[in-house]
Amino acid sequence: MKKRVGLGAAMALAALLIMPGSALAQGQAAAVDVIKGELDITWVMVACVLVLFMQAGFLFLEIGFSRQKNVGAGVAKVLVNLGVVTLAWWAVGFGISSLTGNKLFGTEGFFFHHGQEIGGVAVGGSETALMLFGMLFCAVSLAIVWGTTLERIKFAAYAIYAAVFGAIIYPLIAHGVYGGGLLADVGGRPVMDFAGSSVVHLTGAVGAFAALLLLGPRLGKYAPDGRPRAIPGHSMPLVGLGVMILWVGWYGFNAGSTFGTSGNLMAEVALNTQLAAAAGVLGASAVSYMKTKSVDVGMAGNGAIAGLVAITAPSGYVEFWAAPIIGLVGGVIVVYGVYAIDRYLDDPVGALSAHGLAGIWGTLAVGLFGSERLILDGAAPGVWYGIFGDASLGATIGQLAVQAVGVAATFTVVFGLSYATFFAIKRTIGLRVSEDEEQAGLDISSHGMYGLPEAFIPPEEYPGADHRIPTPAGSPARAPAVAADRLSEA
Amino acid sequence: MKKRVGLGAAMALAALLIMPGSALAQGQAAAVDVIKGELDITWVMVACVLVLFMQAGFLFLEIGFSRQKNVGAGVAKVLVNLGVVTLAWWAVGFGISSLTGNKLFGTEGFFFHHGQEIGGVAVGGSETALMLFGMLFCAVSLAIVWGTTLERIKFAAYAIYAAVFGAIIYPLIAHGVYGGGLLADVGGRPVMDFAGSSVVHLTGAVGAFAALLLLGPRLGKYAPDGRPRAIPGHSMPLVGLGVMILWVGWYGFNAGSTFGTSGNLMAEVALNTQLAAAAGVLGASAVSYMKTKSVDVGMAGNGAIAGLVAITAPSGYVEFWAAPIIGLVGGVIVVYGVYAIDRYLDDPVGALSAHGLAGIWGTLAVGLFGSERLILDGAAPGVWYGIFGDASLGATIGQLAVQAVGVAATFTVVFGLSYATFFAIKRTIGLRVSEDEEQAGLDISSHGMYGLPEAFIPPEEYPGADHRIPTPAGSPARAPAVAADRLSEA
Amino acid sequence: MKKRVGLGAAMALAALLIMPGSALAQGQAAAVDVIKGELDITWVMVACVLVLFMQAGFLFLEIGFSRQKNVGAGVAKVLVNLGVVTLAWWAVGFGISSLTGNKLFGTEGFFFHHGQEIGGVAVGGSETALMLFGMLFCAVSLAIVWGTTLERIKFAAYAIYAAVFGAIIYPLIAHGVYGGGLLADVGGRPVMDFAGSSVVHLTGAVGAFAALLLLGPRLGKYAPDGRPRAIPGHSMPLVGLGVMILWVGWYGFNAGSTFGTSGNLMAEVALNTQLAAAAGVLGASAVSYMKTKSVDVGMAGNGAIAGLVAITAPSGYVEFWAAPIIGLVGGVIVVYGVYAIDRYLDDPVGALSAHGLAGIWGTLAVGLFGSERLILDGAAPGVWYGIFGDASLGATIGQLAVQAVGVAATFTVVFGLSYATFFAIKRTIGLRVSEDEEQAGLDISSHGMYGLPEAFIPPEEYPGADHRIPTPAGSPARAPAVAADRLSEA
Amino acid sequence: MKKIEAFIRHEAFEPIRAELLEKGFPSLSIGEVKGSGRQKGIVESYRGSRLTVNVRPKLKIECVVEDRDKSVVVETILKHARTGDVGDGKIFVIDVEEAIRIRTGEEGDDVLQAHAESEIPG
Amino acid sequence: MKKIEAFIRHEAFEPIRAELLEKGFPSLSIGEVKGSGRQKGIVESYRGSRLTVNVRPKLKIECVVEDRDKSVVVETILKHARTGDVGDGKIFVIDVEEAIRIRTGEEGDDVLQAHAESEIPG
Amino acid sequence: MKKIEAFIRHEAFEPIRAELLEKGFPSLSIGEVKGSGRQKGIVESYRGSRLTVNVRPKLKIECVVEDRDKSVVVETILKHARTGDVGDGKIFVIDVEEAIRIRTGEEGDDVLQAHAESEIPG
Ligand SMILES: Nc1ncnc2c1ncn2[C@@H]1O[C@H](COP(=O)(O)OP(=O)(O)O)[C@@H](O)[C@H]1O
Ligand SMILES: Nc1ncnc2c1ncn2[C@@H]1O[C@H](COP(=O)(O)OP(=O)(O)O)[C@@H](O)[C@H]1O
Ligand SMILES: Nc1ncnc2c1ncn2[C@@H]1O[C@H](COP(=O)(O)OP(=O)(O)O)[C@@H](O)[C@H]1O
Repeated sequence: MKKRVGLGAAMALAALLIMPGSALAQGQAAAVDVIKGELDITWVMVACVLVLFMQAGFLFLEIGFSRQKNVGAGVAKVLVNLGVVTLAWWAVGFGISSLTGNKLFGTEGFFFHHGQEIGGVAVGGSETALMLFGMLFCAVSLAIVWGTTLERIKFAAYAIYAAVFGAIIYPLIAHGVYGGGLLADVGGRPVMDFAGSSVVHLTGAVGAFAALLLLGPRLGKYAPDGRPRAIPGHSMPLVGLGVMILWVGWYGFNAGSTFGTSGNLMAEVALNTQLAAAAGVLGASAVSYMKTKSVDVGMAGNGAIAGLVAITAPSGYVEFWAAPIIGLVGGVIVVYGVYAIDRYLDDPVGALSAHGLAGIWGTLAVGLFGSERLILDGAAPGVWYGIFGDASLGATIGQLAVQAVGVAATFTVVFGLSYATFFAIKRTIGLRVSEDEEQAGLDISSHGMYGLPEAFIPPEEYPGADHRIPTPAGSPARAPAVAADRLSEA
Repeated sequence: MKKRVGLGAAMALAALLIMPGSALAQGQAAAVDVIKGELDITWVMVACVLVLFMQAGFLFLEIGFSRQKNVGAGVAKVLVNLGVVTLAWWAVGFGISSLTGNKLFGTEGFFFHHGQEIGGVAVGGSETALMLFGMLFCAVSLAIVWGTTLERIKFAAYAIYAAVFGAIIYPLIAHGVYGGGLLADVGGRPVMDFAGSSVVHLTGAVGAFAALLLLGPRLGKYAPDGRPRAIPGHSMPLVGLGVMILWVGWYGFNAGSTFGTSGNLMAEVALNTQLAAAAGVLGASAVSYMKTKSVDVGMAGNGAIAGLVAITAPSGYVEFWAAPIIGLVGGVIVVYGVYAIDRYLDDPVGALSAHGLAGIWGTLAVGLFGSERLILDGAAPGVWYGIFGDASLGATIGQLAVQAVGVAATFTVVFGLSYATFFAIKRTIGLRVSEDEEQAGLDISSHGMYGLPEAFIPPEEYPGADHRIPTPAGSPARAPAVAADRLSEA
Repeated sequence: MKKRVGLGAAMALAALLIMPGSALAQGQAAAVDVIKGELDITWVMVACVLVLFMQAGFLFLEIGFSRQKNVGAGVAKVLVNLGVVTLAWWAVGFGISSLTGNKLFGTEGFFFHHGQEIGGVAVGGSETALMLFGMLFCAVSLAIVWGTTLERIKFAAYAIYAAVFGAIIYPLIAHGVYGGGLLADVGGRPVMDFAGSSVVHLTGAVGAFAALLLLGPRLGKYAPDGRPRAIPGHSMPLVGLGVMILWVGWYGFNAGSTFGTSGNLMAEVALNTQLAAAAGVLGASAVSYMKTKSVDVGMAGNGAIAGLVAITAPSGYVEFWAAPIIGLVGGVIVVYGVYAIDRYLDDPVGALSAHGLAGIWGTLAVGLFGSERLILDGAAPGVWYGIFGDASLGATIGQLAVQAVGVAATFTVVFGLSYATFFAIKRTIGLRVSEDEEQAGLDISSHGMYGLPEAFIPPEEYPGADHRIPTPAGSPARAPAVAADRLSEA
Repeated sequence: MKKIEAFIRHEAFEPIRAELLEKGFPSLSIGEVKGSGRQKGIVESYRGSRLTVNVRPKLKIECVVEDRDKSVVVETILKHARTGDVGDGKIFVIDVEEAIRIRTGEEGDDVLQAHAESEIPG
Repeated sequence: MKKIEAFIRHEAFEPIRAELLEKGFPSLSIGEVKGSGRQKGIVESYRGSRLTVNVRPKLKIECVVEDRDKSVVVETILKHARTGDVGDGKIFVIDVEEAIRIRTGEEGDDVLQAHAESEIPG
Repeated sequence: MKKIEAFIRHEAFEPIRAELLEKGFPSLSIGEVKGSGRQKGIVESYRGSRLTVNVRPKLKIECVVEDRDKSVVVETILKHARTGDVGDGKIFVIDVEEAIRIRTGEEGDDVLQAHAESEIPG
């Protein structure tokens, strides 16, 4: 689908060139072709901006779900991770992910530079845009990983895993599905994952799962009798900020995965995205209300994200009516998922559910609802059309199975590599801060200062801070020092 | 470098003009037409993203103006409302708003889907983009409603009104003005409301007004002697975040209402928007300074919003010189409006002034400053041109009257339907939480947990939280448990 | 108007189809040219939105680095400044910056309006877009100025300097480099500053430096023995928000400075931007870790900004491999710069280092790494190519010298004018609030209310606030008043 | 001299302060405390888990007065702080041996509450 | 009656509260304080500068009991608050002259901790 | 033993703490309180409405010392806390019956401030 859209448009225009007519018209056609190319890339660039912005979304989701003593660490983490993954992708990752090489990995595009030949094409502006888009997807996937590790992982562990993830783990999966790798042809059918429910979100969640197994829960998360205890994050407003930024960014994530404007397909993808996110919120809110007679704020946010994750794979392949269904189920899954997982694993932001379970659901949903009109060549439509439409039921079930294979393969590869990486980190520099450092909070113990200093340092010790009596604006006069007391008493 | 790129391309194309042409040129023309269509839709999609982002703007305006005990509720509200209105618009609202049917409501486009015939056109990508743009406008209008209801309205009331609003109330107004309804032809002249000072902002504010009349003020807002008391919102930084996001989003809201790039009109609309917002800030700040000898932070923000609301209707119809005037007046109005309304009605964010009064002013401003060059066919320019230019004064006054009719009709319809809806809610499930719930805050009473837990739950009860002595980063060693005390004393 | 635009364009194109032969092709060529123009402006408009958003980035950087008692003042400041600079640029600044007039200043474009002739071209949509883009750049430059003045400058001083800056100071520099002024031809070579490391960032930092010299440090910043004391900002999460918004906005800032989509150069600029920002984070984090054995959160953020500032001038002129080097050096410089400057000057956000030193470095870096393929006509490539490539070493060193001249000239002009302006303010209305006002905080003393009221006003005095026992959601019943105590005890 | 320490509900403070001021007792101090008594804890929920908070926010008033004024203060507190429901709080009286006004260094009963008319700022 | 004032580490509170409740002493108050004692200050760093914090967060428990119950409370606190390291804190005992339950206005030893069975809410 | 309770301005704390430490009194506790006395309330404005705050932030120092050390502490506080303006605060002295060091369980005057040289950590 992806690449093909751009190619299709290019071919259509190229076809025009063989029509009879004058040389002027031919020059014209070339000019039109160039503009069409630039228009496509303009849209991709807009999408890049939106996907980059998602880093802020993940940041605030994490910060909001952290306690006050750990909020600064999140900032350092997201910046350093984005730094590492950017360079890792540029130097190595893009090459491995690229549409070259063999079924397992790409072999061209390392240390990406202008004029470099990749798959026979010399790198120019449009190739650069697509490479950047891929980089930012990789960064999103990485950001998901940290959701389970809040408030206790060592700072150095981030940076190391980020390098491995950006250079190898994510690129392998991306190559597998988008780069002509093994998953692009599973017994003749491609795994369909329009924007990455599986490639990006499940991958991130599986990395998170591997980390969590080796890391263990936060101190105090489980009562002596094993029951989970609530450790409320410090700010729902910041969680809300994170969710809204992600929602907005997802327009770039999904609708940008059209790689251009042909047929204005990006608008259809965007509407699917909006409908699923909406239904995700409602599904999660309804379930959370039914279970506790109140709408848990964080769950409403997780519902939005689950809806978005779930529609990510199908967003370019399904009709509008299917999107609310896919989102709603995503929203329901995420609440039950958080509740169930919380009994055994300490996942402060709910990444395993929102990105993992919803990512699996979304990938399978393509096999349930994929529309003939939109799916990839060689793929079969969804089982729905096998039952209610005139598609062959067998073929549709086959496609569903292929989608499941995609999920299983992604899980296996990412889990294996991630577990090995985190295991190596644990055995060498260690994965977790000491108990004292955890109790004190990562801000002070790993970064030397609280992220919210005035919440921790008493006012009388804060330099230059004192509680002198304020002279509110509009007071008749300003007098030096303590005499102001008298003034403000007037 | 800079300029030269564009010039180079232009010159290359100009060179083509001297070559001869043919039938190929006709295929070309079609291709050019397609690209132009895609370019228009690309701009609309960018605008969609910006208008969606405005939800975050409204969210932080509300959160900032709330007390700490009510900040999480805002997050749940904005997510659930966005969810409800998205689905309501998709299923019903868009159809009612559409450019089909009769003078009162549209009749095609329900359960919007690909290929569906609406007004004789089959739904494709570009129709989808416009439908999405309309949906997000409706969501903005709804978000305005909640400004007056903070800190006391029941959660269920949101969701119910959101459904009615998204399916019926807003669509009726949108159909009236934009969908060929009654207001598109008032005695031969159209009501001109470029991006919705009236359709979107006044509509939201009137819904807010109806809600407030039935809801009453917050506990403690009025002293026993009836004087209003200040109930300061908890965070001006978050108000500032909201204002800045709205300002940015408004570029999509106004400049996206060109529905394309023809004539690069979107740039003119954007500059008008920027100038009016700027003048709105200055107007509000100046008045607030004159009245209190200090610049009220929230008022500066309200001034920006009032400037933006005021320019919304005229943004595509007036020359640049008029924009600062329109914005300035908007900024002045909002301060006096907040002061005056506060005496009788408890509107924590100032929505009645910023969206209501400024929305009325903006709609009328088209009748004062509308420029011949830009106005709709059939409309007359502004009274200014009647007095100082060579337009017929009578015609211009007639247009001003038509604008007033637009305001009055919008007010009447929205107020009637909204009051009825809220009245029904009040009589059935109730509109307002109990006094105890209000005192305790909506976060804990409606959502089961504080939005800022560490501000309310004592540290010794917070699981896993204790005040163990921090071992700051860079300390020589990390030791288990209490022994760390000794270390950090070194 | 609305719908009509799209339809109108379509109809115009359809009309072309019935035109015969070469005439048709000529019409076509014109149509193609128009669309290309609109596409370029569409990209510029996207960039405008992103650059406007940077205001929010600067706002949160400042707020995060302020103490709680000064957080509201930042909001009022950014809004009022944006207001003033917008109008100043529209009325005067753009004219002075414009590509007209003499070597020192432009002479056309005052009170910018439609149809106005500027440099022989009548103002239309595309000229408007570029004027708006320039305005928003000016606003960015101004926002940088305030970084050094936090927590003690008088409110009125902002507004006055903003007017001078927007009308005169910044426009002079912009004219000098981009408007065909003195710096566009230094002994035959142009100063190359693609998006403004020097024009925008150094200019802002120099204004900040002038302000700081006249303003002095915050109370308590220096211990009696002269050693600097830490005055931690109140929120690293908000600093993180600011950094992420700036990073995203910078895609518009740099990649928008292509002024269009030709050759998809904007993608190359964006990738350079991303690589340098990433390396900036890593450079600053590494140095900060080496010096303190912990990663200072604010420094990681400053590293990102320094990387971005450093790449701003070279972003359109260098190959990808140079970007990480430029960013890394920027990140290293910023940490050493902050440490060194802190000993003598109180710059709470590190603007002098992040925008000043990194801006100088970035401007010089063009002279080191500028690539033949990308540089301006008349310029020489970087010294690197003189040493390792086949460019003339002398010529490349000459270009480096020209870059240095650009830096020196910018410093001199901006410092002179800024110092004079601030000096005049100091002598008339005064530059600094009283000690009492500073102690009490600008929020209460200049704006009449705390920006975070609940952090300062005791709960028992807060109207309508009390600590009545919450009845958590999901409780069996809601009872009036104090009886709720009993319920919640069940 | 006696120090009266009262643990009360927050909402009772404003009327107590106002009435004491009127009766000539402007001087007192308050602090935020959390108390446990016969009120049960509050159960909160978060993402499906529960959190029990066993202490409740209360306000502690401290007011030092001459021996003979003790009962006026105690009664004023009782009057406004009593709702009749569990959680109203307690008043304790403790003996104070010395009192010094920092501003003047004066000692004794006089510094506690009474003011020379001239001293009260406008 | 005696008032027991103890300055302890935060983490000691939960076990103390739980054991006192079990032993029939549900009533007490706590407040956040900062203490300086033999623990040294904490040095923090920020953007290259240093900040020394000389006081540490501690919890102050206040519990008024009948004379004869004093030692039970003191021992319970000692039991849970002692880690053996510097910074464990102190306990002080002060005499209280009067105690009044605001809800009922009753005075005397009875109001301090004991409850009629019927009074204890479900 | 005596407990000295002083209500002071925040900015006076650092010099008091430093001088007491130097004089051999490292141990004390502080807490945030709000006080009302002869200082008038503060009027704030917000969106055109007014808000009056009647109490002002003060710092409460609590320091228990042997009887004979009382006057040293009182004088140190007086020295640094006095500005001569309304709002300087008060010092109260209360008798303490017992004092226990939690870390060791020791009782009596010795636990209050004095330290064996060996005990003071590096
Ligand atoms: N013996 C006590 N010592 C210290 N504080 C107490 C004591 N008794 C009550 N309090 C304080 O008073 C508050 C209310 O007491 P509670 O026993 O719930 O009310 P009531 O006396 O009306 O039954 C408690 O939360 C606590 O702060
Ligand atoms: N004499 C005192 N007066 C008031 N508070 C004290 C006194 N001694 C100790 N404290 C409180 O107890 C805390 C712990 O005291 P510290 O001397 O560090 O421990 P330890 O008694 O184990 O040596 C201090 O931080 C302070 O809050
Ligand atoms: N009798 C008292 N009881 C309790 N606190 C008091 C008493 N008198 C003064 N205070 C505390 O001291 C602070 C300053 O007292 P104030 O009367 O304003 O100053 P001054 O004694 O200099 O006239 C008050 O805000 C309050 O916290």
